[in-house]
Amino acid sequence: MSARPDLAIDLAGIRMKNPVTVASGTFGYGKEYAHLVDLRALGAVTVKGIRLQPWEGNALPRHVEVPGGMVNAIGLQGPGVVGFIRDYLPFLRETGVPVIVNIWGTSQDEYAEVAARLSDVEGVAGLEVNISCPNVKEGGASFGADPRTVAALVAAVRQRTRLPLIPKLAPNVPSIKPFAQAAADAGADALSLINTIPAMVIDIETRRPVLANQVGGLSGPAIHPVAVKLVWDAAQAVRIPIIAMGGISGPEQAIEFLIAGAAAVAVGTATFSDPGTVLRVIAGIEAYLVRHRMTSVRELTGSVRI
Amino acid sequence: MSARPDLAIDLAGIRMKNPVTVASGTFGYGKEYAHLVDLRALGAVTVKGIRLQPWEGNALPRHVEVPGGMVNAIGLQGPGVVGFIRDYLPFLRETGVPVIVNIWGTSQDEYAEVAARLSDVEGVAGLEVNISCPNVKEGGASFGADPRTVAALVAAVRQRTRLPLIPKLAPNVPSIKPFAQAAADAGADALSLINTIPAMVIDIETRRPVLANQVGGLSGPAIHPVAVKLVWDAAQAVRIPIIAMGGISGPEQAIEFLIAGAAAVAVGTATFSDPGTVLRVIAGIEAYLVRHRMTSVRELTGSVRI
Amino acid sequence: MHDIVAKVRSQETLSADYRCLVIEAPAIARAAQPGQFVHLRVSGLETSALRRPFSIYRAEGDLLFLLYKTVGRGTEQLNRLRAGDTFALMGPLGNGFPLDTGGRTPILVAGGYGVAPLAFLASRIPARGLVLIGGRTAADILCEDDFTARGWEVRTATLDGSRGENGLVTLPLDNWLAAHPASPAVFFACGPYGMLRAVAERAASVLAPGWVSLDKHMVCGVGACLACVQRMRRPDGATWIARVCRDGPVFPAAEVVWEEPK
Amino acid sequence: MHDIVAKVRSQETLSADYRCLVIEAPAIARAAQPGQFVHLRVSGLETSALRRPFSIYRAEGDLLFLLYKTVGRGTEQLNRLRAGDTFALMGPLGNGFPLDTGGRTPILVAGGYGVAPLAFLASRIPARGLVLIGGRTAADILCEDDFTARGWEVRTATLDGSRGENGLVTLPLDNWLAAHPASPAVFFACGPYGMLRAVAERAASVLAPGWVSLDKHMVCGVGACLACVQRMRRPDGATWIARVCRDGPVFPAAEVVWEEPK
Ligand SMILES: Cc1cc2nc3c(=O)[nH]c(=O)nc-3n(C[C@H](O)[C@H](O)[C@H](O)COP(=O)(O)OP(=O)(O)OC[C@H]3O[C@@H](n4cnc5c(N)ncnc54)[C@H](O)[C@@H]3O)c2cc1C
Ligand SMILES: Cc1cc2nc3c(=O)[nH]c(=O)nc-3n(C[C@H](O)[C@H](O)[C@H](O)COP(=O)(O)OP(=O)(O)OC[C@H]3O[C@@H](n4cnc5c(N)ncnc54)[C@H](O)[C@@H]3O)c2cc1C
Ligand SMILES: Cc1cc2nc3c(=O)[nH]c(=O)nc-3n(C[C@H](O)[C@H](O)[C@H](O)COP(=O)(O)O)c2cc1C
Ligand SMILES: Cc1cc2nc3c(=O)[nH]c(=O)nc-3n(C[C@H](O)[C@H](O)[C@H](O)COP(=O)(O)O)c2cc1C
Ligand code: FES
Ligand code: FES
Repeated sequence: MSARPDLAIDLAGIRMKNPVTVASGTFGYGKEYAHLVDLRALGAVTVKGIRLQPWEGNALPRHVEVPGGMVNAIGLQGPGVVGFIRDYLPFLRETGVPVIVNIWGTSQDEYAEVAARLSDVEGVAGLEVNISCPNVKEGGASFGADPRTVAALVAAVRQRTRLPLIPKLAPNVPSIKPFAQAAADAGADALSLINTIPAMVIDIETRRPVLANQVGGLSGPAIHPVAVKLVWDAAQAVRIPIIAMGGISGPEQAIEFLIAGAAAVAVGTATFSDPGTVLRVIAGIEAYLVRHRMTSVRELTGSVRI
Repeated sequence: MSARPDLAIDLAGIRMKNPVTVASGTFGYGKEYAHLVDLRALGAVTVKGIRLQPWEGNALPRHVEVPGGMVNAIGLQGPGVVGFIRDYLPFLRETGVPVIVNIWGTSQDEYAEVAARLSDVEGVAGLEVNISCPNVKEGGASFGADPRTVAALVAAVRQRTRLPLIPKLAPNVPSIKPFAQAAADAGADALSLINTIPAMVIDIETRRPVLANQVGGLSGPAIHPVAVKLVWDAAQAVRIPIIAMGGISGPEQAIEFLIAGAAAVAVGTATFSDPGTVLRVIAGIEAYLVRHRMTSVRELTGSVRI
Repeated sequence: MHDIVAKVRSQETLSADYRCLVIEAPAIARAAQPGQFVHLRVSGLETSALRRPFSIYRAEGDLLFLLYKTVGRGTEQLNRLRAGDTFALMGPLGNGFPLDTGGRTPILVAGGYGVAPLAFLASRIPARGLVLIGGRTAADILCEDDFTARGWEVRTATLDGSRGENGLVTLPLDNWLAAHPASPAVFFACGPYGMLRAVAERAASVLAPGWVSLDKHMVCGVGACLACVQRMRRPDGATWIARVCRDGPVFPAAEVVWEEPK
Repeated sequence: MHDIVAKVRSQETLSADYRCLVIEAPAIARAAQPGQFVHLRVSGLETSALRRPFSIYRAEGDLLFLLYKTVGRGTEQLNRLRAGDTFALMGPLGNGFPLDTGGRTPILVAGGYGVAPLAFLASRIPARGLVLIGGRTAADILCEDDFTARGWEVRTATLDGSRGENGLVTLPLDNWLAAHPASPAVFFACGPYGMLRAVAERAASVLAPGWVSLDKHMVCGVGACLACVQRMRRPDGATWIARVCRDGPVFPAAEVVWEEPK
């Protein structure tokens, strides 16, 4: 009998016992799912987006179901950096699981300030910088739409933190490469992709947009093939590791991301219909490695045969 | 009893008896489906992409099914402009249905030349200019990725034809507005959107891309909410009419596009599983107008309530 | 809280669009409190489909009873379930109603399927009182026997007058309030937003406590996604944004910051 | 050609993964020619799912018989069909085999489910001849009785030797060819690409005509999408790109430009 394959990775300094985390905004602050999912089994917990001050998010409805997924416009509701550190971080710190905090702001300064504050406390393993949220009027996607603003933002945040910095890129670009390169050159330690794809649903009876925010972001199985393409493209453009997400509903899609070039993956929308997805993904990756006689998950990353 | 609502539209000079056509590449040259769908019932027939010379397209596999749709990389196989005019146009001309020809090339000159050739023959009602095909190495999407190249290409083609010119835009852009405006300013008479979204599928057992072309384009219900958002955005940016497509599988999605601002719609991937879709869409739009006491489909266009 | 695979025991039609689904779900049934809900994934839907929340209508031994109205894709799938079919079920979720009425007369106000958690409440609460059930037509008036069999007084109202009084359920409510000006009451309500708001106003006007169970479309059901929020005002005046699934669905009526109807 | 709603009459298991589905589809059944196929949409799949092509295995009166192997999502759905279920069915599609053998001995070569159109052919062709059926194991050898009952000689081969000769189906083929050097033959083959290619080589080497039915994954089934192409060479040397669904699926073996195995 052979030894169990090694699932551990070092993602830009974040030591993950396996390459599987959860997608920001789909797992709350960890606590909400803790009675269903043993957080210590995860490679990391990535929490909902945090800005400097508490933020109320958008009016309801904030979501609508569509074929192959959902469109959401939560609008980054959150407790702010102080509220997060006070109300949510202690619980996560106790579990010992690496915590990646998703951050945003409406100015470069705000992003940098949030990063700095989170760098001063214990228990934050890395920062995922959300420059691609389609659901807030200012901030988010407005920074991610041009490689130059991406570079400027990443550089500004870089100056205020030593934590691993993981810009989260938008999928709706002609080519992801200049964005990935700009982020890497500006000091990013890893990349996250993809965020939701901008989308809209109109109720044909009332002729009104279903979402109060009018537009939202598409997530779920529908976007998986789009995400694989972007991860593959990005992996060819940069050497820093990639956390891939978009439509994972089981181990198969996660493995596809790893093969395409991702070092880690995140389970998002699937958790809503099956909270056990993230555990199934971890077990499934291990079983795959055994079946394919690989000793480490790192062999899988970028192993696509062209 | 009230009169039947008026479904007819004049789309930049193309007189369509109803606002429903088929998406390029999903209906061959009309003939292939003629025994299942009475072509004269359609507002227009939009044919598969044509370049100057015959073109072989990509190796197989050229498609793969995914949740909510399919990914294809046909690679624009076609008979060339001479072959099209000789082998396919006469049949279409005989039906009397307006024919929109989808054109492409690997240079501005080629696009312009194809447009010129098609302007010399009878039976072509309009030209859909494909600047967004993700499945060919040169041409297609490489022209559509920057508003400046869009403008230059449209202007070059404009000089060689008086036919209604309908650039077909790519969905994978941070904002569709500059692209729509560039095309309109350069002389486009209408816009088509969206083309497929770049995508990739990897077989996790062989670790090879499933498609011979490695990457392809996602179509089908999965992309509909993304298309609605882009149509809505474009309709706010330009005054020229829009032909909307992407994930229509019945009247509901077509009506949603019209409400969002489209003047016409095209049924694509759905024809493969149900060739009668396009007829269902026409009937469903009419029934909707009756139910909502509208006298013309033109009332529906852009009627979204914000 | 459990996420289990539940098995259908039986299913029956109650009236036009309403059905009662009986499922084997021991762990959930035994833990269930009135006002709590379950979040279920119907296997017939594609794996990508979101779950749907339903109040617990009854819990007896290993069996859990749901009462639902068919309104869309998910509930249509529920219709097709037969004995022996299985599906994923999460619960019990949310906080539930308080069971101690503190000597006040409990007044239960139900609209449509909102009667489900109130019938469960009536079976677990020691006190007895009044139940007001409203609906569009007679077919929307359900569970009358559940209450009368347990000694509750029931009054009904329908918009078309086909059952009980002709009007909103607030009509019999106002009548009762007028007839019992000095009676200390406590309100429990579940139904459409507008109805809950009206009950909250009545409770405030007679200075009585009230509990409303809010119905917001949900995604995660556990407080993680923030799809189901409702603005609240604490007694000290501070406002906060509650998650109906986790912080509710039952809230003190006086603390809800009611939204204007659109 | 028709696009109809067909009704399942019955379904039975033939061996391990192979089943025979009998459907009521009068218009298609009456028009069907051996080698043609139908394109079906299983209702259990979401509406977005692509159709799946299946050869016509038999056509009797209003009934159409399909023989299929369960290999994936679509065929798994087929498994669940019961008598009375309905689904969308398009056909008959494609060109079919020529029925006139011109006095030559017909040699039918089948691999796995490729036996289906050849069994139909054997029932409609006036001549009699030899049938060679190959498969991985005995469970892949189907329809032997269909042929022997009609006076055809059957030889089989399996890779594991569990039925007939031990090896590829080309083994009995080569044996027969060696034993009948002067017999004018015509080949009809349906099965995996490599097998068809091998049969085409044999046909060429004995200067005999041959017909192969190609199996390419399809989307539209009517020649519109260009998903199912195969390069061909005309007798005059010109190459062209055929659509297997519309220009085939049956092609002259000598005109196929065989692709190299990957
Ligand atoms: C705590 C709780 C308890 C409940 N208990 C019961 C119960 O006991 N019995 C019962 O019958 N029902 C109950 N419901 C309601 C029930 O969950 C819904 O009726 C059900 O989810 C509908 O699913 P569907 O797929 O059939 O309908 P859908 O097709 O999903 O939708 C039905 C209607 O809701 C609208 N809608 C859909 N999504 C949204 C959204 N995001 N925002 C706003 N509107 C939307 C649709 O447009 C449509 O009009 C409860 C809801 C909650 C929150
Ligand atoms: C003309 C014709 C006649 C046929 N007749 C019969 C018949 O009589 N009986 C019978 O059993 N089968 C027949 N087939 C094959 C049958 O169509 C397939 O087995 C069926 O479509 C499989 O569907 P599925 O959903 O079960 O499998 P899927 O899950 O779709 O796929 C099964 C296998 O095919 C691979 N695959 C899927 N899509 C592609 C693609 N685009 N390119 C390459 N590989 C792909 C998958 O990776 C998998 O290995 C015929 C095919 C053709 C073209
Ligand atoms: C309800 C919801 C909330 C989300 N909130 C955030 C967020 O706060 N920050 C962020 O960067 N991404 C957010 N996302 C995007 C996800 O993290 C993820 O990138 C996206 O959903 C794609 O993955 P999936 O298809 O697996 O869900 C959210 C997605 C959903 C569905
Ligand atoms: C098989 C296939 C072939 C296509 N060929 C073309 C083409 O030649 N030219 C073009 O502009 N678009 C082509 N498209 C894109 C469609 O016209 C349409 O824009 C896209 O599929 C979205 O619509 P749908 O989701 O309804 O299919 C093709 C799409 C498919 C699926
Ligand atoms: S449904 Fe997710 S927070 Fe309530
Ligand atoms: S399947 Fe569409 S051309 Fe053959």
